[in-house]
Amino acid sequence: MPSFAIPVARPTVHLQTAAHGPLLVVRPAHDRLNAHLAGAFRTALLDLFESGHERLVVDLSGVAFMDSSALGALVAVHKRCVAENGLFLLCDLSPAVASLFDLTRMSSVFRIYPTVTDAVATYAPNHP
Amino acid sequence: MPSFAIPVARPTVHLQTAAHGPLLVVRPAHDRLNAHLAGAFRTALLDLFESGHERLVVDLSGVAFMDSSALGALVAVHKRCVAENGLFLLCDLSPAVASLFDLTRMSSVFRIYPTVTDAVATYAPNHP
Amino acid sequence: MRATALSIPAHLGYVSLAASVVRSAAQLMNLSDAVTNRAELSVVEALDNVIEHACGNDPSRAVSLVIGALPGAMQVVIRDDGPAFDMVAAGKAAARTDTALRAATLPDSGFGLALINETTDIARYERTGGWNELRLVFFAS
Amino acid sequence: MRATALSIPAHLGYVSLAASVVRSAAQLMNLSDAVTNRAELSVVEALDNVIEHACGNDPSRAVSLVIGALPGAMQVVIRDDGPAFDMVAAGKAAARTDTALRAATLPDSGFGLALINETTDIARYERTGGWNELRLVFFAS
Ligand SMILES: Nc1ncnc2c1ncn2[C@@H]1O[C@H](COP(=O)(O)OP(=O)(O)O)[C@@H](O)[C@H]1O
Ligand SMILES: Nc1ncnc2c1ncn2[C@@H]1O[C@H](COP(=O)(O)OP(=O)(O)O)[C@@H](O)[C@H]1O
Repeated sequence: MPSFAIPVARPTVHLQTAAHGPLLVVRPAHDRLNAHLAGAFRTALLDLFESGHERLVVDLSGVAFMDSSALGALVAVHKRCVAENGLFLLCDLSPAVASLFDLTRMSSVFRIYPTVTDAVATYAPNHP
Repeated sequence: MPSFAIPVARPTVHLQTAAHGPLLVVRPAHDRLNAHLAGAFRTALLDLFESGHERLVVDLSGVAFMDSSALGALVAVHKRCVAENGLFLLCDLSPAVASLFDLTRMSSVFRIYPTVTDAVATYAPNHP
Repeated sequence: MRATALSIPAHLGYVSLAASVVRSAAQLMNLSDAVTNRAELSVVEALDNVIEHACGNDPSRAVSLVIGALPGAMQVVIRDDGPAFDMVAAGKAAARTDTALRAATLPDSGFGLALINETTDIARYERTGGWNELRLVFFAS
Repeated sequence: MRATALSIPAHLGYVSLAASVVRSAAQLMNLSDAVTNRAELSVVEALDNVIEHACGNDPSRAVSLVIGALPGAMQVVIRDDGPAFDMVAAGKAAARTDTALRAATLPDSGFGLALINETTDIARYERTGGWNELRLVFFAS
Protein backbone atom coordinates (compact mmCIF):
# COMPACT_ATOMS: atom_id res chain seq x y z
CA MET A 1 0.00 0.00 0.00
CA PRO A 2 1.60 3.31 -0.94
CA SER A 3 2.34 5.56 1.96
CA PHE A 4 0.78 9.00 1.83
CA ALA A 5 1.18 11.58 4.50
CA ILE A 6 -0.54 14.74 5.52
CA PRO A 7 1.44 17.93 5.06
CA VAL A 8 1.01 19.92 8.23
CA ALA A 9 0.64 23.65 7.80
CA ARG A 10 3.12 25.84 9.69
CA PRO A 11 1.55 26.74 13.00
CA THR A 12 -0.08 30.16 13.21
CA VAL A 13 -0.99 31.55 16.59
CA HIS A 14 -4.33 33.30 16.94
CA LEU A 15 -4.50 35.76 19.84
CA GLN A 16 -7.60 37.83 20.60
CA THR A 17 -6.68 41.05 22.37
CA ALA A 18 -8.61 43.66 24.35
CA ALA A 19 -7.24 46.73 26.10
CA HIS A 20 -8.38 47.54 29.64
CA GLY A 21 -6.63 50.79 30.51
CA PRO A 22 -2.96 49.90 31.01
CA LEU A 23 -3.65 46.17 30.70
CA LEU A 24 -3.75 44.19 27.48
CA VAL A 25 -5.86 41.03 27.81
CA VAL A 26 -4.64 38.35 25.41
CA ARG A 27 -6.80 35.29 24.73
CA PRO A 28 -5.18 32.44 22.75
CA ALA A 29 -7.86 31.05 20.42
CA HIS A 30 -6.57 27.49 20.64
CA ASP A 31 -8.06 24.65 22.64
CA ARG A 32 -4.64 23.02 22.75
CA LEU A 33 -1.41 24.91 23.47
CA ASN A 34 1.34 22.42 22.75
CA ALA A 35 4.89 21.93 21.53
CA HIS A 36 3.72 22.39 17.94
CA LEU A 37 2.55 25.93 18.75
CA ALA A 38 4.83 26.83 21.66
CA GLY A 39 7.54 28.61 19.67
CA ALA A 40 5.09 30.76 17.73
CA PHE A 41 3.11 31.43 20.93
CA ARG A 42 6.16 32.67 22.79
CA THR A 43 7.20 34.88 19.87
CA ALA A 44 3.71 36.36 19.53
CA LEU A 45 3.57 37.26 23.24
CA LEU A 46 7.08 38.72 23.24
CA ASP A 47 6.19 40.74 20.13
CA LEU A 48 3.27 42.27 22.02
CA PHE A 49 5.56 43.08 24.92
CA GLU A 50 8.16 44.71 22.64
CA SER A 51 5.52 46.76 20.90
CA GLY A 52 4.83 48.49 24.22
CA HIS A 53 2.23 46.27 25.91
CA GLU A 54 4.15 45.72 29.12
CA ARG A 55 1.17 44.75 31.28
CA LEU A 56 -0.22 41.53 29.88
CA VAL A 57 -3.08 39.32 31.09
CA VAL A 58 -3.21 35.93 29.37
CA ASP A 59 -6.79 34.64 29.41
CA LEU A 60 -6.58 30.83 29.16
CA SER A 61 -10.35 30.24 29.17
CA GLY A 62 -10.25 28.69 25.69
CA VAL A 63 -7.36 26.34 26.47
CA ALA A 64 -8.42 22.83 27.50
CA PHE A 65 -4.95 21.32 27.28
CA MET A 66 -1.42 22.65 27.65
CA ASP A 67 1.90 20.82 27.60
CA SER A 68 5.22 21.74 29.17
CA SER A 69 6.53 23.44 26.03
CA ALA A 70 3.66 25.94 26.08
CA LEU A 71 4.23 26.37 29.81
CA GLY A 72 7.87 27.11 28.99
CA ALA A 73 6.73 29.84 26.59
CA LEU A 74 4.73 31.45 29.43
CA VAL A 75 7.73 31.22 31.75
CA ALA A 76 9.92 32.94 29.16
CA VAL A 77 7.47 35.84 28.79
CA HIS A 78 7.00 36.06 32.57
CA LYS A 79 10.78 36.37 33.03
CA ARG A 80 10.96 39.09 30.43
CA CYS A 81 8.10 41.04 32.06
CA VAL A 82 9.62 40.75 35.53
CA ALA A 83 13.05 41.79 34.23
CA GLU A 84 11.60 44.95 32.70
CA ASN A 85 9.18 45.83 35.50
CA GLY A 86 6.14 44.88 33.45
CA LEU A 87 3.20 42.82 34.62
CA PHE A 88 2.25 39.29 33.58
CA LEU A 89 -1.00 37.76 34.85
CA LEU A 90 -2.76 34.53 33.96
CA CYS A 91 -6.44 33.74 34.37
CA ASP A 92 -9.16 31.18 33.86
CA LEU A 93 -7.18 27.93 33.92
CA SER A 94 -9.05 24.72 33.01
CA PRO A 95 -8.65 21.80 35.43
CA ALA A 96 -6.06 20.10 33.20
CA VAL A 97 -4.08 23.32 32.80
CA ALA A 98 -4.24 24.10 36.52
CA SER A 99 -2.94 20.60 37.19
CA LEU A 100 0.05 21.21 34.87
CA PHE A 101 0.90 24.35 36.87
CA ASP A 102 0.58 22.44 40.15
CA LEU A 103 2.67 19.47 39.00
CA THR A 104 5.50 21.76 37.87
CA ARG A 105 5.20 23.98 40.97
CA MET A 106 4.54 26.93 38.64
CA SER A 107 1.28 27.79 40.44
CA SER A 108 3.34 29.70 42.97
CA VAL A 109 5.48 31.43 40.35
CA PHE A 110 2.72 33.07 38.31
CA ARG A 111 -0.02 35.44 39.47
CA ILE A 112 -3.13 33.46 38.58
CA TYR A 113 -6.71 34.82 38.75
CA PRO A 114 -9.95 32.87 38.41
CA THR A 115 -11.33 35.15 35.67
CA VAL A 116 -10.35 38.08 33.46
CA THR A 117 -12.74 40.22 35.49
CA ASP A 118 -10.82 39.46 38.69
CA ALA A 119 -7.48 40.29 37.09
CA VAL A 120 -8.78 43.53 35.59
CA ALA A 121 -10.56 44.53 38.82
CA THR A 122 -7.26 44.17 40.69
CA TYR A 123 -4.94 46.01 38.29
CA ALA A 124 -7.22 48.30 36.24
CA PRO A 125 -10.33 48.86 38.41
CA ASN A 126 -11.36 51.91 36.37
CA HIS A 127 -11.30 49.99 33.06
CA PRO A 128 -13.65 47.01 33.47
CA MET B 1 5.05 -6.91 22.10
CA PRO B 2 2.13 -8.54 23.91
CA SER B 3 -1.24 -7.44 22.66
CA PHE B 4 -3.57 -5.95 25.23
CA ALA B 5 -7.00 -4.67 24.48
CA ILE B 6 -9.49 -2.45 26.14
CA PRO B 7 -12.67 -4.10 27.37
CA VAL B 8 -15.53 -1.89 26.26
CA ALA B 9 -18.37 -1.50 28.71
CA ARG B 10 -21.85 -2.40 27.44
CA PRO B 11 -23.44 0.74 26.12
CA THR B 12 -25.85 2.50 28.44
CA VAL B 13 -28.14 5.17 27.07
CA HIS B 14 -28.63 8.31 29.11
CA LEU B 15 -31.85 10.18 28.35
CA GLN B 16 -32.87 13.36 30.17
CA THR B 17 -36.65 13.78 30.19
CA ALA B 18 -39.02 16.66 30.92
CA ALA B 19 -42.81 16.66 30.67
CA HIS B 20 -44.59 19.58 28.97
CA GLY B 21 -48.29 18.79 29.34
CA PRO B 22 -48.98 15.90 26.96
CA LEU B 23 -45.45 16.01 25.50
CA LEU B 24 -42.39 14.25 26.87
CA VAL B 25 -39.16 15.96 25.83
CA VAL B 26 -36.30 13.45 25.68
CA ARG B 27 -32.72 14.66 25.45
CA PRO B 28 -30.03 12.05 24.73
CA ALA B 29 -27.00 12.96 26.83
CA HIS B 30 -24.50 11.71 24.23
CA ASP B 31 -22.45 13.80 21.87
CA ARG B 32 -22.27 10.85 19.50
CA LEU B 33 -25.25 8.65 18.65
CA ASN B 34 -23.80 5.76 16.70
CA ALA B 35 -24.09 2.07 15.87
CA HIS B 36 -22.57 1.18 19.25
CA LEU B 37 -25.50 2.89 21.02
CA ALA B 38 -28.26 2.57 18.41
CA GLY B 39 -29.85 -0.63 19.69
CA ALA B 40 -30.02 0.57 23.29
CA PHE B 41 -31.23 4.00 22.11
CA ARG B 42 -34.09 2.49 20.12
CA THR B 43 -35.10 0.25 23.03
CA ALA B 44 -35.03 3.13 25.50
CA LEU B 45 -37.28 5.29 23.29
CA LEU B 46 -39.70 2.42 22.61
CA ASP B 47 -39.82 1.70 26.36
CA LEU B 48 -40.90 5.29 27.00
CA PHE B 49 -43.56 4.95 24.32
CA GLU B 50 -44.87 1.67 25.78
CA SER B 51 -45.00 3.13 29.27
CA GLY B 52 -47.59 5.63 28.01
CA HIS B 53 -45.53 8.53 26.65
CA GLU B 54 -47.05 8.55 23.20
CA ARG B 55 -46.13 12.15 22.32
CA LEU B 56 -42.36 12.33 22.22
CA VAL B 57 -40.02 15.20 21.36
CA VAL B 58 -36.40 14.15 20.87
CA ASP B 59 -34.11 17.08 21.64
CA LEU B 60 -30.87 16.49 19.72
CA SER B 61 -29.11 19.63 20.96
CA GLY B 62 -26.39 17.59 22.66
CA VAL B 63 -25.69 15.38 19.65
CA ALA B 64 -22.81 16.56 17.47
CA PHE B 65 -22.61 13.39 15.38
CA MET B 66 -25.09 10.71 14.35
CA ASP B 67 -24.65 7.74 12.03
CA SER B 68 -27.22 5.83 9.98
CA SER B 69 -27.78 3.18 12.66
CA ALA B 70 -28.95 5.82 15.14
CA LEU B 71 -31.05 7.36 12.38
CA GLY B 72 -32.58 3.91 11.85
CA ALA B 73 -33.48 3.81 15.56
CA LEU B 74 -35.33 7.13 15.17
CA VAL B 75 -37.14 5.81 12.06
CA ALA B 76 -38.25 2.72 13.98
CA VAL B 77 -39.70 4.82 16.82
CA HIS B 78 -41.30 7.24 14.34
CA LYS B 79 -43.03 4.31 12.59
CA ARG B 80 -44.32 3.00 15.90
CA CYS B 81 -45.68 6.42 16.91
CA VAL B 82 -47.38 6.96 13.56
CA ALA B 83 -48.87 3.46 13.64
CA GLU B 84 -50.43 4.12 17.04
CA ASN B 85 -51.49 7.72 16.44
CA GLY B 86 -48.83 9.11 18.73
CA LEU B 87 -46.58 12.06 17.98
CA PHE B 88 -42.84 12.03 17.27
CA LEU B 89 -40.97 15.32 16.87
CA LEU B 90 -37.29 16.09 16.54
CA CYS B 91 -35.54 19.35 17.35
CA ASP B 92 -32.23 21.19 17.51
CA LEU B 93 -30.19 19.29 14.92
CA SER B 94 -26.48 20.16 14.67
CA PRO B 95 -25.15 20.88 11.15
CA ALA B 96 -23.67 17.38 10.82
CA VAL B 97 -26.90 15.72 12.01
CA ALA B 98 -29.05 17.91 9.73
CA SER B 99 -26.83 16.90 6.85
CA LEU B 100 -27.38 13.19 7.64
CA PHE B 101 -31.14 13.77 7.47
CA ASP B 102 -30.79 15.63 4.17
CA LEU B 103 -28.53 13.03 2.57
CA THR B 104 -30.94 10.23 3.45
CA ARG B 105 -34.03 12.28 2.44
CA MET B 106 -35.29 11.83 6.03
CA SER B 107 -35.67 15.61 6.50
CA SER B 108 -39.03 15.36 4.78
CA VAL B 109 -40.12 12.29 6.75
CA PHE B 110 -39.72 13.67 10.29
CA ARG B 111 -41.26 16.76 11.82
CA ILE B 112 -38.17 18.77 12.72
CA TYR B 113 -38.17 21.98 14.81
CA PRO B 114 -35.30 24.41 15.35
CA THR B 115 -35.62 24.30 19.16
CA VAL B 116 -37.51 22.51 21.95
CA THR B 117 -39.36 25.77 22.57
CA ASP B 118 -40.70 25.79 19.00
CA ALA B 119 -41.87 22.18 19.24
CA VAL B 120 -43.53 22.73 22.61
CA ALA B 121 -45.13 26.02 21.47
CA THR B 122 -46.72 24.19 18.55
CA TYR B 123 -48.05 21.11 20.34
CA ALA B 124 -48.35 22.13 24.00
CA PRO B 125 -48.67 25.94 24.00
CA ASN B 126 -50.07 25.96 27.54
CA HIS B 127 -47.10 24.02 28.94
CA PRO B 128 -43.98 25.99 28.01
CA MET C 1 6.74 11.66 5.26
CA ARG C 2 5.10 8.67 6.90
CA ALA C 3 1.39 7.95 6.70
CA THR C 4 -0.82 7.81 9.77
CA ALA C 5 -1.99 4.27 10.49
CA LEU C 6 -4.52 3.01 13.00
CA SER C 7 -5.54 -0.51 13.88
CA ILE C 8 -8.59 -1.19 16.07
CA PRO C 9 -10.40 -4.33 17.21
CA ALA C 10 -13.54 -5.12 15.20
CA HIS C 11 -15.86 -3.72 17.87
CA LEU C 12 -18.37 -0.92 17.36
CA GLY C 13 -17.15 0.81 20.55
CA TYR C 14 -13.90 1.68 18.73
CA VAL C 15 -15.50 3.44 15.79
CA SER C 16 -15.65 6.74 17.68
CA LEU C 17 -11.91 6.45 18.37
CA ALA C 18 -11.26 6.01 14.65
CA ALA C 19 -13.58 8.94 13.93
CA SER C 20 -11.54 11.16 16.23
CA VAL C 21 -8.39 10.25 14.27
CA VAL C 22 -10.10 11.13 10.99
CA ARG C 23 -11.23 14.47 12.46
CA SER C 24 -7.74 15.24 13.79
CA ALA C 25 -6.16 14.36 10.45
CA ALA C 26 -8.68 16.53 8.61
CA GLN C 27 -7.82 19.41 10.95
CA LEU C 28 -4.09 18.93 10.29
CA MET C 29 -4.93 19.24 6.56
CA ASN C 30 -6.99 22.38 7.22
CA LEU C 31 -10.07 20.80 5.66
CA SER C 32 -13.30 22.74 6.11
CA ASP C 33 -15.89 21.66 8.66
CA ALA C 34 -18.19 20.51 5.87
CA VAL C 35 -15.55 18.24 4.32
CA THR C 36 -14.45 17.01 7.75
CA ASN C 37 -18.03 16.07 8.63
CA ARG C 38 -18.51 14.29 5.29
CA ALA C 39 -15.30 12.32 5.71
CA GLU C 40 -16.18 11.39 9.28
CA LEU C 41 -19.64 10.13 8.28
CA SER C 42 -18.30 8.13 5.35
CA VAL C 43 -15.56 6.45 7.38
CA VAL C 44 -17.93 5.70 10.27
CA GLU C 45 -20.48 4.10 7.95
CA ALA C 46 -17.77 2.04 6.26
CA LEU C 47 -16.31 0.92 9.61
CA ASP C 48 -19.78 0.06 10.96
CA ASN C 49 -20.28 -2.23 7.94
CA VAL C 50 -16.83 -3.77 8.10
CA ILE C 51 -17.14 -4.49 11.81
CA GLU C 52 -20.69 -5.86 11.67
CA HIS C 53 -20.83 -7.58 8.31
CA ALA C 54 -17.23 -8.44 7.39
CA CYS C 55 -15.90 -9.20 10.87
CA GLY C 56 -19.10 -10.30 12.61
CA ASN C 57 -18.36 -8.05 15.61
CA ASP C 58 -15.44 -10.29 16.53
CA PRO C 59 -13.00 -8.10 18.51
CA SER C 60 -10.18 -10.60 18.06
CA ARG C 61 -10.11 -9.42 14.44
CA ALA C 62 -8.48 -6.15 13.50
CA VAL C 63 -9.60 -3.39 11.17
CA SER C 64 -6.98 -0.98 9.91
CA LEU C 65 -7.06 2.56 8.56
CA VAL C 66 -4.31 4.41 6.73
CA ILE C 67 -4.85 8.15 6.42
CA GLY C 68 -2.84 10.29 4.09
CA ALA C 69 -2.90 13.17 1.68
CA LEU C 70 -3.26 13.32 -2.06
CA PRO C 71 -2.84 16.70 -3.73
CA GLY C 72 -5.88 18.66 -2.54
CA ALA C 73 -7.51 15.67 -0.92
CA MET C 74 -7.51 13.38 2.10
CA GLN C 75 -7.44 9.64 1.54
CA VAL C 76 -8.55 6.98 4.00
CA VAL C 77 -7.85 3.32 3.21
CA ILE C 78 -9.80 0.79 5.27
CA ARG C 79 -8.68 -2.83 5.37
CA ASP C 80 -10.31 -5.94 6.82
CA ASP C 81 -9.81 -9.68 6.47
CA GLY C 82 -13.49 -10.58 6.09
CA PRO C 83 -15.10 -12.33 3.10
CA ALA C 84 -14.80 -10.45 -0.18
CA PHE C 85 -17.47 -7.74 -0.45
CA ASP C 86 -17.40 -4.76 -2.81
CA MET C 87 -19.01 -1.95 -0.81
CA VAL C 88 -18.58 0.50 -3.68
CA ALA C 89 -20.45 -1.63 -6.22
CA ALA C 90 -23.12 -2.52 -3.66
CA GLY C 91 -23.50 1.17 -2.82
CA LYS C 92 -24.06 2.12 -6.45
CA ALA C 93 -26.76 -0.54 -6.66
CA ALA C 94 -28.42 0.56 -3.41
CA ALA C 95 -31.72 2.25 -4.16
CA ARG C 96 -32.20 5.74 -2.84
CA THR C 97 -34.76 6.01 -0.09
CA ASP C 98 -38.13 6.85 -1.56
CA THR C 99 -39.43 9.67 0.60
CA ALA C 100 -42.93 9.20 -0.77
CA LEU C 101 -43.05 5.95 1.17
CA ARG C 102 -45.66 5.75 3.87
CA ALA C 103 -44.33 5.53 7.42
CA ALA C 104 -45.37 1.90 7.69
CA THR C 105 -43.03 0.89 4.87
CA LEU C 106 -40.05 3.16 5.68
CA PRO C 107 -36.78 1.24 6.01
CA ASP C 108 -35.12 1.54 9.42
CA SER C 109 -31.75 0.28 8.25
CA GLY C 110 -29.78 -0.03 5.04
CA PHE C 111 -28.82 3.65 4.69
CA GLY C 112 -25.07 3.07 5.04
CA LEU C 113 -23.89 2.12 1.56
CA ALA C 114 -25.78 4.94 -0.16
CA LEU C 115 -24.39 7.40 2.40
CA ILE C 116 -20.81 6.31 1.73
CA ASN C 117 -21.42 6.91 -1.97
CA GLU C 118 -22.93 10.33 -1.44
CA THR C 119 -20.34 11.65 1.00
CA THR C 120 -17.21 10.35 -0.75
CA ASP C 121 -15.65 12.01 -3.80
CA ILE C 122 -13.85 8.90 -5.03
CA ALA C 123 -14.43 5.38 -3.64
CA ARG C 124 -12.51 2.32 -4.87
CA TYR C 125 -12.70 -1.28 -3.73
CA GLU C 126 -10.00 -3.87 -4.19
CA ARG C 127 -9.62 -7.46 -3.04
CA THR C 128 -5.93 -8.16 -2.46
CA GLY C 129 -4.48 -11.28 -0.88
CA GLY C 130 -7.30 -12.06 1.53
CA TRP C 131 -8.01 -8.40 2.36
CA ASN C 132 -10.85 -6.08 1.49
CA GLU C 133 -9.38 -2.69 0.78
CA LEU C 134 -11.69 0.31 0.55
CA ARG C 135 -10.09 3.56 -0.60
CA LEU C 136 -12.07 6.71 0.21
CA VAL C 137 -10.98 10.11 -1.11
CA PHE C 138 -12.35 13.48 0.04
CA PHE C 139 -11.53 16.63 -1.91
CA ALA C 140 -10.52 19.65 0.12
CA SER C 141 -12.83 21.85 -1.94
CA MET D 1 -9.30 -8.95 21.67
CA ARG D 2 -6.90 -6.93 19.53
CA ALA D 3 -4.96 -3.96 20.83
CA THR D 4 -5.35 -0.47 19.40
CA ALA D 5 -2.26 0.62 17.49
CA LEU D 6 -1.37 3.99 16.02
CA SER D 7 1.58 5.04 13.93
CA ILE D 8 2.29 8.72 13.20
CA PRO D 9 5.08 10.60 11.46
CA ALA D 10 7.64 12.11 13.82
CA HIS D 11 6.16 15.60 13.56
CA LEU D 12 4.84 17.66 16.47
CA GLY D 13 1.66 18.46 14.53
CA TYR D 14 0.57 14.84 14.97
CA VAL D 15 0.84 14.76 18.75
CA SER D 16 -2.67 16.15 19.17
CA LEU D 17 -3.99 13.34 16.95
CA ALA D 18 -2.29 10.77 19.19
CA ALA D 19 -3.67 12.58 22.25
CA SER D 20 -7.20 12.24 20.88
CA VAL D 21 -6.68 8.48 20.54
CA VAL D 22 -5.48 8.25 24.14
CA ARG D 23 -8.53 10.24 25.30
CA SER D 24 -10.92 8.07 23.28
CA ALA D 25 -9.33 4.89 24.61
CA ALA D 26 -9.54 6.22 28.17
CA GLN D 27 -13.23 6.96 27.61
CA LEU D 28 -13.82 3.43 26.30
CA MET D 29 -12.27 2.18 29.54
CA ASN D 30 -14.47 4.52 31.61
CA LEU D 31 -11.44 6.16 33.19
CA SER D 32 -12.16 9.27 35.24
CA ASP D 33 -11.43 12.74 33.85
CA ALA D 34 -8.52 13.09 36.26
CA VAL D 35 -6.85 9.86 35.11
CA THR D 36 -7.61 10.66 31.46
CA ASN D 37 -5.96 14.08 31.81
CA ARG D 38 -2.91 12.57 33.52
CA ALA D 39 -2.52 9.93 30.81
CA GLU D 40 -2.92 12.50 28.05
CA LEU D 41 -0.26 14.78 29.57
CA SER D 42 2.19 11.93 30.11
CA VAL D 43 1.83 10.58 26.58
CA VAL D 44 2.06 14.05 25.02
CA GLU D 45 5.25 14.84 26.96
CA ALA D 46 6.76 11.49 25.98
CA LEU D 47 5.83 11.95 22.31
CA ASP D 48 7.17 15.52 22.30
CA ASN D 49 10.50 14.17 23.53
CA VAL D 50 10.58 11.22 21.15
CA ILE D 51 9.76 13.41 18.15
CA GLU D 52 12.17 16.20 19.02
CA HIS D 53 15.07 14.41 20.64
CA ALA D 54 14.95 10.81 19.36
CA CYS D 55 13.69 11.48 15.82
CA GLY D 56 14.99 15.02 15.30
CA ASN D 57 11.61 16.17 13.97
CA ASP D 58 12.10 14.02 10.87
CA PRO D 59 8.61 13.17 9.58
CA SER D 60 9.93 10.37 7.40
CA ARG D 61 10.42 8.48 10.68
CA ALA D 62 7.49 6.86 12.43
CA VAL D 63 6.52 6.79 16.09
CA SER D 64 4.12 4.10 17.20
CA LEU D 65 1.72 3.73 20.11
CA VAL D 66 -0.01 0.58 21.30
CA ILE D 67 -2.84 1.17 23.74
CA GLY D 68 -4.37 -1.60 25.75
CA ALA D 69 -5.76 -2.61 29.09
CA LEU D 70 -4.22 -4.28 32.07
CA PRO D 71 -6.51 -5.26 34.94
CA GLY D 72 -7.64 -1.91 36.36
CA ALA D 73 -5.24 0.10 34.25
CA MET D 74 -4.56 1.53 30.81
CA GLN D 75 -1.20 0.87 29.22
CA VAL D 76 0.39 2.91 26.45
CA VAL D 77 3.56 1.61 24.79
CA ILE D 78 5.52 4.15 22.73
CA ARG D 79 8.15 2.97 20.28
CA ASP D 80 10.72 4.87 18.24
CA ASP D 81 13.87 3.97 16.30
CA GLY D 82 16.03 6.79 17.62
CA PRO D 83 19.28 6.45 19.58
CA ALA D 84 18.95 4.59 22.88
CA PHE D 85 17.69 6.90 25.62
CA ASP D 86 16.13 5.83 28.92
CA MET D 87 13.47 8.46 29.61
CA VAL D 88 12.46 6.77 32.86
CA ALA D 89 15.95 6.84 34.36
CA ALA D 90 16.53 10.38 33.11
CA GLY D 91 13.21 11.43 34.63
CA LYS D 92 14.12 10.05 38.04
CA ALA D 93 17.35 11.99 37.88
CA ALA D 94 15.64 15.21 36.76
CA ALA D 95 15.65 17.72 39.57
CA ARG D 96 12.32 19.11 40.67
CA THR D 97 11.82 22.75 39.86
CA ASP D 98 12.86 24.87 42.78
CA THR D 99 10.02 27.35 43.21
CA ALA D 100 12.18 29.49 45.45
CA LEU D 101 14.17 30.42 42.33
CA ARG D 102 14.08 34.04 41.32
CA ALA D 103 12.34 34.80 38.03
CA ALA D 104 15.65 35.53 36.35
CA THR D 105 16.87 31.97 36.90
CA LEU D 106 13.62 30.08 36.28
CA PRO D 107 13.99 27.35 33.64
CA ASP D 108 11.76 27.80 30.60
CA SER D 109 12.17 24.21 29.37
CA GLY D 110 13.09 20.80 30.77
CA PHE D 111 9.80 20.12 32.59
CA GLY D 112 8.88 17.08 30.48
CA LEU D 113 10.72 14.18 32.04
CA ALA D 114 9.70 15.09 35.60
CA LEU D 115 6.09 15.45 34.42
CA ILE D 116 6.06 11.98 32.86
CA ASN D 117 7.32 10.59 36.15
CA GLU D 118 4.71 12.43 38.21
CA THR D 119 1.70 11.62 36.02
CA THR D 120 2.46 7.95 35.34
CA ASP D 121 1.81 5.14 37.82
CA ILE D 122 4.34 2.74 36.32
CA ALA D 123 6.92 3.67 33.69
CA ARG D 124 9.37 1.18 32.16
CA TYR D 125 11.99 1.66 29.49
CA GLU D 126 13.44 -1.07 27.32
CA ARG D 127 15.87 -1.07 24.40
CA THR D 128 14.99 -3.93 22.09
CA GLY D 129 16.46 -4.55 18.64
CA GLY D 130 17.06 -0.96 17.63
CA TRP D 131 13.89 0.38 19.26
CA ASN D 132 13.25 2.49 22.31
CA GLU D 133 10.17 1.13 24.02
CA LEU D 134 8.53 3.20 26.76
CA ARG D 135 5.72 1.49 28.66
CA LEU D 136 3.41 3.83 30.57
CA VAL D 137 0.71 2.50 32.89
CA PHE D 138 -2.14 4.52 34.40
CA PHE D 139 -4.26 3.04 37.18
CA ALA D 140 -8.00 3.49 36.86
CA SER D 141 -8.23 4.52 40.51
N1 LIG E 1 -18.27 -5.02 4.42
C1 LIG E 1 -19.36 -5.78 4.17
N2 LIG E 1 -19.25 -7.13 4.09
C2 LIG E 1 -20.33 -7.89 3.85
N3 LIG E 1 -21.58 -7.40 3.64
C3 LIG E 1 -21.76 -6.08 3.72
C4 LIG E 1 -20.67 -5.21 3.98
N4 LIG E 1 -21.14 -3.95 3.99
C5 LIG E 1 -22.45 -4.03 3.73
N5 LIG E 1 -22.84 -5.30 3.58
C6 LIG E 1 -24.20 -5.77 3.25
O1 LIG E 1 -24.91 -4.69 2.65
C7 LIG E 1 -26.09 -4.41 3.41
C8 LIG E 1 -26.43 -2.94 3.36
O2 LIG E 1 -25.48 -2.21 4.09
P1 LIG E 1 -25.84 -0.76 4.64
O3 LIG E 1 -26.43 0.04 3.51
O4 LIG E 1 -24.65 -0.17 5.26
O5 LIG E 1 -26.98 -0.97 5.69
P2 LIG E 1 -27.03 -1.80 7.06
O6 LIG E 1 -25.62 -2.06 7.49
O7 LIG E 1 -27.76 -0.88 7.98
O8 LIG E 1 -27.78 -3.06 6.74
C9 LIG E 1 -25.83 -4.95 4.78
O9 LIG E 1 -27.01 -5.27 5.48
C10 LIG E 1 -24.98 -6.18 4.49
O10 LIG E 1 -25.80 -7.26 4.15
N1 LIG F 1 13.63 10.37 23.79
C1 LIG F 1 14.74 11.10 24.01
N2 LIG F 1 15.87 10.84 23.32
C2 LIG F 1 17.00 11.57 23.54
N3 LIG F 1 17.08 12.55 24.46
C3 LIG F 1 16.00 12.85 25.20
C4 LIG F 1 14.79 12.14 25.01
N4 LIG F 1 13.88 12.64 25.89
C5 LIG F 1 14.49 13.61 26.56
N5 LIG F 1 15.78 13.74 26.17
C6 LIG F 1 16.79 14.68 26.74
O1 LIG F 1 16.36 15.04 28.06
C7 LIG F 1 16.22 16.47 28.15
C8 LIG F 1 15.10 16.84 29.11
O2 LIG F 1 13.82 16.50 28.56
P1 LIG F 1 12.53 17.21 29.07
O3 LIG F 1 12.52 17.17 30.55
O4 LIG F 1 11.35 16.59 28.40
O5 LIG F 1 12.64 18.71 28.62
P2 LIG F 1 12.79 19.41 27.21
O6 LIG F 1 12.36 18.43 26.17
O7 LIG F 1 11.90 20.59 27.34
O8 LIG F 1 14.24 19.78 27.10
C9 LIG F 1 16.00 16.93 26.72
O9 LIG F 1 16.36 18.29 26.52
C10 LIG F 1 16.88 15.96 25.94
O10 LIG F 1 18.20 16.39 25.95
